[in-house]
Amino acid sequence: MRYLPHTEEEIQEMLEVVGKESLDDLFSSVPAECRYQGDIPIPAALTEWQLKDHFAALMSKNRVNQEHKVLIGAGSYDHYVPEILPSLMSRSEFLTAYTPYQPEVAQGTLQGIFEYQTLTARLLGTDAVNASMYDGASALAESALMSFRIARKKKTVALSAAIHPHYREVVATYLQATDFTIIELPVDAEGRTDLSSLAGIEGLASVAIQSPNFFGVVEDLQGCGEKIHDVDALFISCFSEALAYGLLKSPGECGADIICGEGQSFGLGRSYGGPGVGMMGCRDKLVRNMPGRIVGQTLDTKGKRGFVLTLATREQHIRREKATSNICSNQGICAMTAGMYMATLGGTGIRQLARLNYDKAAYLRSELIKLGAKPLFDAPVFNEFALRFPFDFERVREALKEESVVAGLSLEAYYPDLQGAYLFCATETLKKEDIDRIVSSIKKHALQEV
Amino acid sequence: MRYLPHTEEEIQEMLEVVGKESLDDLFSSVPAECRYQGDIPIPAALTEWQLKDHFAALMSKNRVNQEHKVLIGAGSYDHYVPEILPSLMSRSEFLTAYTPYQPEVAQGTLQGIFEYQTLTARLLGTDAVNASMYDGASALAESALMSFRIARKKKTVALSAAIHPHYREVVATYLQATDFTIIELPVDAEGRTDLSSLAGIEGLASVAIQSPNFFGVVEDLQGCGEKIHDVDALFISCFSEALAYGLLKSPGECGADIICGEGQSFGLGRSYGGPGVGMMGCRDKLVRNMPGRIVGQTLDTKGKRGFVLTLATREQHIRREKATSNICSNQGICAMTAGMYMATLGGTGIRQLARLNYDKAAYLRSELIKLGAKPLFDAPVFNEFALRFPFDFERVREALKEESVVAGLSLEAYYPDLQGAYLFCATETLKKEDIDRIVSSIKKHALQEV
Amino acid sequence: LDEPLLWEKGSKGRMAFSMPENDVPAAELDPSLLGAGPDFPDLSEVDVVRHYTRLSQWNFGVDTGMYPLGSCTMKYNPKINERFAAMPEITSAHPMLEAEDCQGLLQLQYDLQEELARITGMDATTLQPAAGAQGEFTGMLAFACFHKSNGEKRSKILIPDTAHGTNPASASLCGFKPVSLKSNDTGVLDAAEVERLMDEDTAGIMLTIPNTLGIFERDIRKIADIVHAKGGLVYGDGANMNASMGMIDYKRCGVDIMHLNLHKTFSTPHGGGGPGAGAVCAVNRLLPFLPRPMVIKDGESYKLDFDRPQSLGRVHAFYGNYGVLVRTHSYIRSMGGNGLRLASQLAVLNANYIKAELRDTFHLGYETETLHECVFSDANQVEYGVTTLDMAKRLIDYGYHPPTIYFPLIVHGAIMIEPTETECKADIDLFIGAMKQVAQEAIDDADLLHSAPVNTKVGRLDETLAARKPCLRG
Amino acid sequence: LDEPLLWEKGSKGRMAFSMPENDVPAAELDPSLLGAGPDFPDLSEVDVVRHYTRLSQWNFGVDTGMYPLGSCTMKYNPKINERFAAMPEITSAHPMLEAEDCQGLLQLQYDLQEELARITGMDATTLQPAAGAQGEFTGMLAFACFHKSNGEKRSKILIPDTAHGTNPASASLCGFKPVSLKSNDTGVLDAAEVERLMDEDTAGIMLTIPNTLGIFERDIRKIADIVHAKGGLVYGDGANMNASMGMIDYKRCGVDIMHLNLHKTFSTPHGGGGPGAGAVCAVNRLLPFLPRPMVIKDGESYKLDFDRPQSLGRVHAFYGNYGVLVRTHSYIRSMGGNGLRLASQLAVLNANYIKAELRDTFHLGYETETLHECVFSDANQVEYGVTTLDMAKRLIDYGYHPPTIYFPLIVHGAIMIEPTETECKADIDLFIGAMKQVAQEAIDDADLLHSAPVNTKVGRLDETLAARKPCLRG
Repeated sequence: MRYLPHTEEEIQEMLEVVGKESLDDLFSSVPAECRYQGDIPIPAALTEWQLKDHFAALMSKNRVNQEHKVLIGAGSYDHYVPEILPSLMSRSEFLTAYTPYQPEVAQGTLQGIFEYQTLTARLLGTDAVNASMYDGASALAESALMSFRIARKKKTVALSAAIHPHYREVVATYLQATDFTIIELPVDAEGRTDLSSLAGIEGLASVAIQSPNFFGVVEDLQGCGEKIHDVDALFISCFSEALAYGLLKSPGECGADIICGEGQSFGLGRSYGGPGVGMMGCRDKLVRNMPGRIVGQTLDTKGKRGFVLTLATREQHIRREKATSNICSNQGICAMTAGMYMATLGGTGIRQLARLNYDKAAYLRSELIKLGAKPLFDAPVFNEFALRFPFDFERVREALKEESVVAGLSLEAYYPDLQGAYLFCATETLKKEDIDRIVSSIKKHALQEV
Repeated sequence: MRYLPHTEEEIQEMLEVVGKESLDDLFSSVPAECRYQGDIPIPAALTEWQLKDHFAALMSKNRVNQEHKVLIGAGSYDHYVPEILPSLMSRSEFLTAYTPYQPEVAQGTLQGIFEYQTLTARLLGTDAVNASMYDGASALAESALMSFRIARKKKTVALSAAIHPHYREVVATYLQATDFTIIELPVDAEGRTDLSSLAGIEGLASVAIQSPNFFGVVEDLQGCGEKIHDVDALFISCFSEALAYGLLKSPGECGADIICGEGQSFGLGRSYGGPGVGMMGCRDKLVRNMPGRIVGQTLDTKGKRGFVLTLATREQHIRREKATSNICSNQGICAMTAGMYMATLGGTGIRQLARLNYDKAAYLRSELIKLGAKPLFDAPVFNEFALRFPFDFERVREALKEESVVAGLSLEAYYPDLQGAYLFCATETLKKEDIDRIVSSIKKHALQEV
Repeated sequence: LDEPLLWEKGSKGRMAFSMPENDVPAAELDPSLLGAGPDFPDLSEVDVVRHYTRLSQWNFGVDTGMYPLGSCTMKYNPKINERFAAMPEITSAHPMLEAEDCQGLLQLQYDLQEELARITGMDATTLQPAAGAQGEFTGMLAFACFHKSNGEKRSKILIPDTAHGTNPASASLCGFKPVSLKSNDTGVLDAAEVERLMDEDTAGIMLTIPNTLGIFERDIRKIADIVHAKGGLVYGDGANMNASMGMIDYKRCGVDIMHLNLHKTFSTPHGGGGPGAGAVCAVNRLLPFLPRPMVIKDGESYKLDFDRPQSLGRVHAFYGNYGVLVRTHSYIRSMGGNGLRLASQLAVLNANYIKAELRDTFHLGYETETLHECVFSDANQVEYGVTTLDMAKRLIDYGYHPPTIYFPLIVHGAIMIEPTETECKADIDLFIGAMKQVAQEAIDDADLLHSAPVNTKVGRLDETLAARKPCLRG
Repeated sequence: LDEPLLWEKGSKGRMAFSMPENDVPAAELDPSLLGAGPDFPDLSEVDVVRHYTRLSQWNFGVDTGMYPLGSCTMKYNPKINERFAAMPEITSAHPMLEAEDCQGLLQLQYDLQEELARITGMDATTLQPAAGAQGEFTGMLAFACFHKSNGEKRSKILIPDTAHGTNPASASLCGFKPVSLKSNDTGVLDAAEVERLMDEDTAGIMLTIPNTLGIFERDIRKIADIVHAKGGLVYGDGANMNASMGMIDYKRCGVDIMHLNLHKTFSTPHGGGGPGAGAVCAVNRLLPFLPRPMVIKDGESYKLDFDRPQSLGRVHAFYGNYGVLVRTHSYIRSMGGNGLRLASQLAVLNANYIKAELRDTFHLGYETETLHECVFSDANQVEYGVTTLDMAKRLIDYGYHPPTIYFPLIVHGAIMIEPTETECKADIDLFIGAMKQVAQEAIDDADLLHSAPVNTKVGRLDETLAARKPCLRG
């Protein structure tokens, strides 16, 4: 057994020192009625080579694979991952380390996370960012909880209906056993959140807006901020596509108090939904209410700069049930990777790349409109957009799968009133020639259908 | 340009310090008649992503790929490569280091090579091993040259005709501009080298035998050693399949003076023939005649153990044209990898694995004999064997390619008198079920043909 | 080598990213939405590579050496598992593909659900929670849903004083008020004490098995019966599952729902703080409450089952940390059932061997038999003015990651050692030697320990300063 | 962390290898052939992983920091190239596949042959030589074959005193007697001196371009004409090609055949001593003599051409270090023609910048204009009892790999600096600062330099002891 170093002789020697007859004897403190019966019914160990065959066989069962153009975003984006990222992040000193409880032997992780915090804070236009949450959805839930801690007696959070439906589900899950209430804010004809009802809501602790929202629509965050602050609520700004802020005004700049979202776009694969990284930040004055680990700068005994986990008094191992949250392990190396991705792009690069994404989606959208598709909304979009076709698109979409294209996501399951509408996504990975080919394929199949 | 860090401003600043107007000006010492004319006619830079597409497209043109069972050895073997090998050897501290001229910052490479030397010496049963040659072929050529240096006035080397034909070609290349002569020793009916003519050869410096030889036949090295030493020649023992010595008597034990061969089997891919690693070793008393870098143990100023390149007086940067050879860069990281492979197997593992290879080839051979194939030779074989079929095998072989099998190597191109004979190889990567499937396929196609 | 912060490097206009050319027309953009662009440093590829290479060299990982961090199960992380997680079929998979398009991905989840249920003895598994603490939270929500389905809302929960810090936090997130249960002087819970505190307003109990002293709660069946009798549920914290595989059946122990830390017991790497994965296994009567969706098998095919009306809902945007699940499945299949049991047995052997060898040097909090870890304290050393922290830092200079310290709270100056099964006897002997030497140094030269570590990039860091004047970004 | 030698670890019966079960019958085996089996240590996977992880940490690579090793061109090695070399289509490819089964593999070789010819200005390329020195040997054999084809056997060869050590060794392997050519006091060859020594028994000349002082041989055309007029050939040592891409045309210089170190100019990693690759480019009249086989294009398909009756033969068992060729092709296509030229220009800029900044501190051997590297000496420091070696070792403590030292031989105490183009100005400025500080330390505190390095795993090692009492294995 290649992972188990013990030889028979060593086991005997050690048992002797311990004063036990057999390995089984080591468990004499476990009463018979608690013992596992028989062998674990899992097949015998596979060799490394059988395991490779096993995974190859398993993954060959996927009808859609890496050869396909999958024009879906909806919280999980197809961006190029520079080769240096996996190559560096797989360095075992990063990968096989624990949470940096012992800072003297973890300065690599700590500096890396401090840099992630800094670049993310700059991206989002805010003061402080934590060392990561699980994902965008739980980051939003934690943001709502955080707003209740700050707003004390107020017990309601308003969520835009244009927030990713899964994120809203997770918020509902997190709040279900509490006495907090969720109110949903409708989407207007432009595809932006309608905030006109805010004034009438009692005990409103916070309002959460996603931008770009689930439909790809860029919200008027500045305007939202003003309206939300007008009713004395906290402004939670959320996102699923972090890259947008390479181009758009940052949420912090627009007045957001708490900012949260998903950082998967930054150097992480889609990996069937995880691991990504939940980003979360806030203004300085709110930081002691923020959940999650935070790395801070300090000095060592000789006055040398170093980094440590800090503000631990917010955390569960100090405050137990009074903690800001129960989060402990987070998405450490994903955050490091996101930091590295931002460093790889740089200020110059992130702007170019975000622009490229903007332009690609605009091109795809305009080409589809030429086919007769009607956009659901007219407000500006980033990366994603929703539309309806003047023909039975579901059949066309099935036909396109045979051509290695997954053409958009049907919105019906998420918004029953949006029957027949599809959400499309285009990123820098989609070449013009791909778009042209796909569009002409859609045209061909649409015509055939008639 | 991601690999070129200079910004326009930096270039200007630096040019100013240097006192030049432009980048072009830096080349004012190159006369116009030597200047490159125009642009290098190579297409514009590809992005990382275009490059991936480029390589994918290129490699998709191979009709045979990793999905095929390729039953060919002949100097390049299909063995399992444990995942830890590429994972550790790709660590940039190993991969991006230079030859360890500065031992204080290269103890990793130096200790790793010292360990490679040691394990290889133990494998081959000899005293000293160098830090690697380019491949088995050039190692054999260098061994012949080494034997001439030792044997002084003697100018002839005898090579077994059962040595890999390419290795013999390389020896011929190395000796063509010298006054040394090569004599070829025939193969007997058993498939072993016929040494009966040795006594009659004038000025015989050395005799080289490969075992297992090109036909997979295990030579009687002990007997060869006695006969070669009887005529006062040096015994060069060569190999293309290093794994055989997990099972067989080592060449050193059998009296070989110089031992050389290919170590590709030890954790290196086939990679269309390279990089592999040339292994070369000899008895202690001959070591100052051995070419190539060698790592030795020594002490630092505080008496601590450390490793350095040593015996450099043999080498070209000290002795220039009087050097034992011109070899300088060798196959450093391949040697490290081979050392790591040996460590991964251990004494227990290498024996088991070698045995497994022996058994697999024996099984394939016996199954093919059941189909009527006639072995060319009856002596024991390791991994490989040659035989003829009682039907037109070339057509069967073509048909098998459609079933993702490359069934053996036609020997005719290498030994014109072996028309219709094929050399097969089976290693641990070939499962019994694969063998059974292939054998029954051969049977099917052979019958169809009739 | 020192290495500055990212923004202390670079030069405007450099770029390490391979930027594609824009092959489509530039689209119009409302200038009022346009930001100034984030202030990131511009770096070349070699800048980035050297930066992170140097950073990595300041870190200590399992591949560097022994990491006897109690309750964290820092076992060896097999390299081959990384390869599977990096398969392009997996990294490219969008989570909203239709089920018929990604049967392989679904089957892996389904198989892993089954495997974990079999290993624990439980009936069903959800893979959604992204970490152990989220697993606890999920379990606590299941408690709440269960009681709600009975028309109840219970307000308290029993939590032993040996519990992980996350337990009370997770419970209180679900509206339960933690009631602390004292362990007795043998380090375990008394059934009588549970009997005394358990009532019909108490949702149940959270037990760590074995507990954070490494001790198996010998009265667990009795305790479970008491809790069940009052309509409560038993939660199992499986962070210490590495003691148990193939040896302890959690369902037979009376556990109703439990989480597993896949990044502990199942060898996925910790990544300096994640991603982990906190699968939750439950008995059938709690199955209806597990998160939505679950992967189910429908004839020969697999699908996501959203039709779970009593489900506690979704805890993750998609299906959890799938990449971590891939590594877990790979590990389980590399070990096989018997290999997993042997792993737990050897983990327990290693811990008991260390305990036997060090018990004369360090004070042992409890004499009770332990499984995969053991807890010493600095009681023998305080007289020399040396604390657990000093000894931990000194161990760094010997090339070891320190054990978990000052936890569990019930052992003053605790030193909690969990070697795991992947350490060999020779390395454990070296560690024992180092521990003894540190203890000797405590007697001979306390200052040596006070000033440790000395061989690291930085010396002891001022954590008070960090918290008092937070500098959280550059 | 220290780490013992492999055989100082382990325990009989362990195994890190995943051994397949034998699914076929055990075959008979003649016991007289059976050995005892090699005496290797038995290790677990974690033993092996930690061993090599620790070893790696004692090494300095390009990813660690600046590596200004003159004539070695230690530029950044792009990670993406490693991925291509590791493609399973490539690593699994058997070298004896029929041409129609491996068109992709052949096309890559063909394309690279063309690319290298275009970059140098030459007509044809062989990719077979496994290293620079084997490239030189191949070139010298081509000389011999060329003269033989003219019915001649020439016995001498002209080699400048600035040549790499491998040049005379390669020539003498082919039966040529090296005749040393002195460079003049500006560091270049005089055409007159070549004229004096070149005769009809001399096979030709070996020139390094630019030479090992970093200087371009300004009389090269004249020298080539002299050599050609006497029926000789001109060999170009392309180790310093990083100065030249897109700037110097070797054919126009009069070079007949030359080698390239793909692991220098074309960014493939050095691997601590290999594998490299030593492609050889030639003009058409030497094409017939290049090694067998060559890849040729035949209509739309590619094949191996063995039908080369005048070929010098085979220098490699197969086609050279194919994996290195893959990385080279990847690099060339990532850079494009203009990128390659810019790389050479910036390499020359960097070297000249260092030269300008350090010329007041260190003695410069020659005032002549240089390209990609520059050669200082310790002449300004000897008066303080400090040598080039001392300064080189001290640089290690500053976090740099030392420059090439004591080469070329014509500069006493040479310090040969080649920064390459992948170093940025800021890092070069730091290096310049370190060099100046070392020079200052030479004045202030020579002992500091004598005892350097101090921050490494070992101090200065006794190389005499190693050679006097060789211990070459454990």
